[in-house]
Amino acid sequence: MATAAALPTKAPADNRLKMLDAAMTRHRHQPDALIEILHTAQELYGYLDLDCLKYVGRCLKVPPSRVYGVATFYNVFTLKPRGEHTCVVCLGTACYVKGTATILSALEREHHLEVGGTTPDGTLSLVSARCLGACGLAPVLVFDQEIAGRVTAETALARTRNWMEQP
Amino acid sequence: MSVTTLTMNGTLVSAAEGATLLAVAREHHIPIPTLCHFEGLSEVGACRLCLVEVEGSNRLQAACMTKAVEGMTVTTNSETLRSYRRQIVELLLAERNHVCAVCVANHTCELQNLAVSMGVHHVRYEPQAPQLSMDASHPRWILDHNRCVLCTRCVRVCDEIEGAHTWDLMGRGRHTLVISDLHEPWGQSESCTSCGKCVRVCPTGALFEKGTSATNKDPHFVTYLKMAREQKLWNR
Amino acid sequence: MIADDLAAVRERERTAISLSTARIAVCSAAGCISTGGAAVKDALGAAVIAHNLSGSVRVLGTGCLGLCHAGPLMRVTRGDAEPVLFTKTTPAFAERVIAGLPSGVLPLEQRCDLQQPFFTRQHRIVTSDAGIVDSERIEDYLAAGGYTALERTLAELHPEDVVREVSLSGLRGRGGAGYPTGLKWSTVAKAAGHGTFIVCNADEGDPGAFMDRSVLEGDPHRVLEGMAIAAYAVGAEQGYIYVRGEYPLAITRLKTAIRQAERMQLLGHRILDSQFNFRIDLRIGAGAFVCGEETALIASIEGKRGMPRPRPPFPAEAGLWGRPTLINNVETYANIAPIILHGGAHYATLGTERSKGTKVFALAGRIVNTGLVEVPMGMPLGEIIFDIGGGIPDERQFKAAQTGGPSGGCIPAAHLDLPVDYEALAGIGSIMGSGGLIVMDETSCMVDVARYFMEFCRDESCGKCVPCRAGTVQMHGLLTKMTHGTATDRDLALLEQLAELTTRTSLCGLGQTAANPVRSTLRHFHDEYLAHIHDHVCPAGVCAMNGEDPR
Amino acid sequence: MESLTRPRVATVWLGGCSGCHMSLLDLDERLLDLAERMHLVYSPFMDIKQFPEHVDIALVEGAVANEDNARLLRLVRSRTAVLVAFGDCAVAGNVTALRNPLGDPMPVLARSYGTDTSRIPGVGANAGSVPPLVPKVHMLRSLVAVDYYLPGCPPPADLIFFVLSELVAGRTLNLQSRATLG
Repeated sequence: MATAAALPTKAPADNRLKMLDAAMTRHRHQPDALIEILHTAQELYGYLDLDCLKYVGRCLKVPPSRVYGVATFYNVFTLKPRGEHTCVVCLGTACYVKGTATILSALEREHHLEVGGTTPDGTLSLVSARCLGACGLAPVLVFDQEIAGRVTAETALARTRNWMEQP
Repeated sequence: MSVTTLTMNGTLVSAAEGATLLAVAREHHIPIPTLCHFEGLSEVGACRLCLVEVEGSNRLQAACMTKAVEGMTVTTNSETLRSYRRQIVELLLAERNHVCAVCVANHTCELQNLAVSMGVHHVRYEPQAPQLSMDASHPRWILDHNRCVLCTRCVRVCDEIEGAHTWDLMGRGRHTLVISDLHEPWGQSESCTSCGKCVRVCPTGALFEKGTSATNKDPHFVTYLKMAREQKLWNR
Repeated sequence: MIADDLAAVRERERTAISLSTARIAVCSAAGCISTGGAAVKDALGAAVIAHNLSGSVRVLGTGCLGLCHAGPLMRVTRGDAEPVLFTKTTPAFAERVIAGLPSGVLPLEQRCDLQQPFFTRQHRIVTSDAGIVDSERIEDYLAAGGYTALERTLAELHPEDVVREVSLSGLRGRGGAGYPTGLKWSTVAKAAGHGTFIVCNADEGDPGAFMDRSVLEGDPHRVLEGMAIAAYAVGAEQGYIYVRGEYPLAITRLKTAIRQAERMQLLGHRILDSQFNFRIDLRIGAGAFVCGEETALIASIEGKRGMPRPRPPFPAEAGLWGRPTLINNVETYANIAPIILHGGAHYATLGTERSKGTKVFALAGRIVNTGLVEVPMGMPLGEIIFDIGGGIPDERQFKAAQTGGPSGGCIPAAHLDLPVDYEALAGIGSIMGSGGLIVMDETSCMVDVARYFMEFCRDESCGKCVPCRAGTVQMHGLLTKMTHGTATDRDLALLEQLAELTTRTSLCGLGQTAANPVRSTLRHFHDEYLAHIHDHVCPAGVCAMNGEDPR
Repeated sequence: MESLTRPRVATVWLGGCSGCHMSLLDLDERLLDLAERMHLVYSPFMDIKQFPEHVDIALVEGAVANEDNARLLRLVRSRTAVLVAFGDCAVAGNVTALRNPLGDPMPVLARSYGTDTSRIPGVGANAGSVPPLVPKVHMLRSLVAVDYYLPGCPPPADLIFFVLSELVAGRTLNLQSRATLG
């Protein structure tokens, strides 16, 4: 297989590529496993770059344009590397009613970012979510994997400022 | 082959079993506007222009995908349907940058012709004026996203007839774009065979030949190709 | 594992429970975990060991206890005594609880009154295991009577008997549209030949809804059992759970549960030594609301872009890979085991004439008791909001209740006496939806709320059909103009016309219902629109009204 | 004396190429025929500076590209009974609006005049020399109510003749499938 050709520089001597191959083998290289494999690839590499998409497409026998189409259809997949820290702002209805829009714009102003963007130094990515299902605690934000409820603009800014100061 | 009888706009018409309402209408010269439909390609039911009223159902049905059923009563041109179709054409005209005056497809464009036939003289919706690119990297043809209506005829002809699957859609909703390979310049596509079928099925000026003002369209060439292939006309 | 072994496991587990002096359940649903529930549970575990109580005290992580706003919640059961529920617990508090157990003294503060309407007015079927069953232990589920329904089904019922029981129960799809479940099952059963599929739609996408999440996190085996019974009824051997990628905890718990069930031969080959084989695989959604639509869901499981296709053919006839496919929602499957155990007729005694059983609602927004509740169908909306939900906080006025998410509508105060069932909600321009119930007070502007939902639909439209792709963009633009105070009567007329167009001509449910929030607010809050357009005033003071033309 | 009872007609040129007016001239001898039936009170063909009061019919060519276009259009609307959007720019923005996807006028101006703002007419120190461009080009209906739409780039002379004949005769205009954008 064109493993080396497809991922010449991006796969250093780590076993991420092996894990990706193993995942594809587990799905018997079926084309319908594309989304599952993209999940795996993103978990391993943090994002999906073109070489990776090309490689997965070739292994699963899915045309490149379809791979790209699937990778850009779903919100979860990202083709750009994320920042070191991620702040997810929930924009579900319950959170919206309790004012997450204000928190979001405060974060955008403070860090000169738009939703989906990353600070130039690669420290912080600002992401929005369509309901995290923790509506009882609205407004909800996620600071790197940790869910925080009843957040205010001040507490949110305190967290992100802290990251920016000690990257 | 058994024959089905149904009523279309008050007239009894006959249809081959399994025929779509659109095929029946065309056979009997009853006009139904279409955009995503192309003779010989699979149906997607996406443009919603061919919606018709079927008695007994409160849902409008896409004529291109609804099979004729014995005893069906179909209306293809009520005032409501005409109003919906006008609105859909207006929505398309407002969606991207359709500037007929400077388009290679002026007067041969299916979208423009639909607008004329429906009496759409202006668009009531806010023009979205998105900033979209053109891809002129291919030696022979150009893709202009400004004029694309996302009918996916190019995607289907490339997949179903040519078998290359160079084209597909990326993104979603209003950000949907037709792309080649991994959103790479068309001229560098590894999968494209430069057969040009996509250009020939494009209803607007989104795909066109360099150096021409209008591309020659043949609405039947795909059917012809398919027939030739299925009946092995060339290797008898 | 055969039925006798299963009985032995149940017996062993029940004995262990009866021998324990106290069972301490910590809510381990996402809500309480985000307020520190995991730390509380860890502290309990440590304290049990420190106080040498390992033999007599059991600590379990359990499904959503309901009062999410007061978490982390802790429920202490001792022998036959009334359980005690503690709110807003901390690790230090956990230590105090354990320290007090030997002397039988529990802290008096932070107790929650279990006799308040929030608890007494609920009727728990789907959520009955919360506080009793540890979400990660199949033995707990078995001890509480879990998998008895599957056992009974395989031992005593023909597939058609199962379908008949479900039809008799009057259960309707809990995903939102309310299609009769029994009818769906019988269609699939009839279409079946070889290779029928079962799908559990756990792509809970409505913003403001977290019922399915709670069920999956709290009681995953209940869903697996429901699916297995359904598979038996329609003749399927393969099932998929399509679960939101945003629910990592639910995914983990489901993986654990599937593994446990396979080990006990409750899933997999020759289940309980019968001829019945059924395997369940997870498919992780990647963030697309439209995948809640059945045909888009199918495309997504097949690894494609989640774009719907016109129906017919319906998935019941031609679904996954063209095979007959039964698709039900999490809550629907969660109702199956109780229906089989107690009979469809018994289930049908609850609820209204055409909407049977209970419904789980996620209460959120401007309401005192935000959290999860399960009530009989037909309970008046006002009772859910004011008696169970505790009303509106901060002495504000109720303005509207939003049900059905972006496909639903806003219900004004005039309809608070409305009995909540499928028909009644549809009658006033909303829908039951999957169960999100968001309460708004006078600080919410209804034009802005309509704009919010339209933005959602615009961003989640798959882009396949023109009315939805371009219509939602235009409607959003018009609503934005209104919130900026630059809209005219002509814009209002265009909005109404576009709302009709998208409803009537869109390809799938997303587009067909995208205008519902607009239509229901136009219907019930027309004055607010006029205030924005004629007087350039936002009565709630939410909208910018800066007179700038939005671009 | 008879001329006073004839409809008062104006033609207006906003942000457009004047192609629609050229097409109007293509009516050739039919212009004489029309002149018998109407009274032209304002037009780029005439040396009249002020848009007059009490106009019955106005054909407005071009889109609103600068602030003066906007001012004139509002004046025309306030003084005219029947306002016709004359040609694609007036109807839909057309070529004049091709700059809209680029955001604001600066990229276009910079492309034409260079990035040195002191050389760009109507900007910075040159303000007042020419009317400033509006941020976004508007078709007529975005700013005022339009009674009829006469599309085409340009509308063919025959169609212009038909439209003027109908309106001058006081009839309601119905173009149906006779007209097309482009």
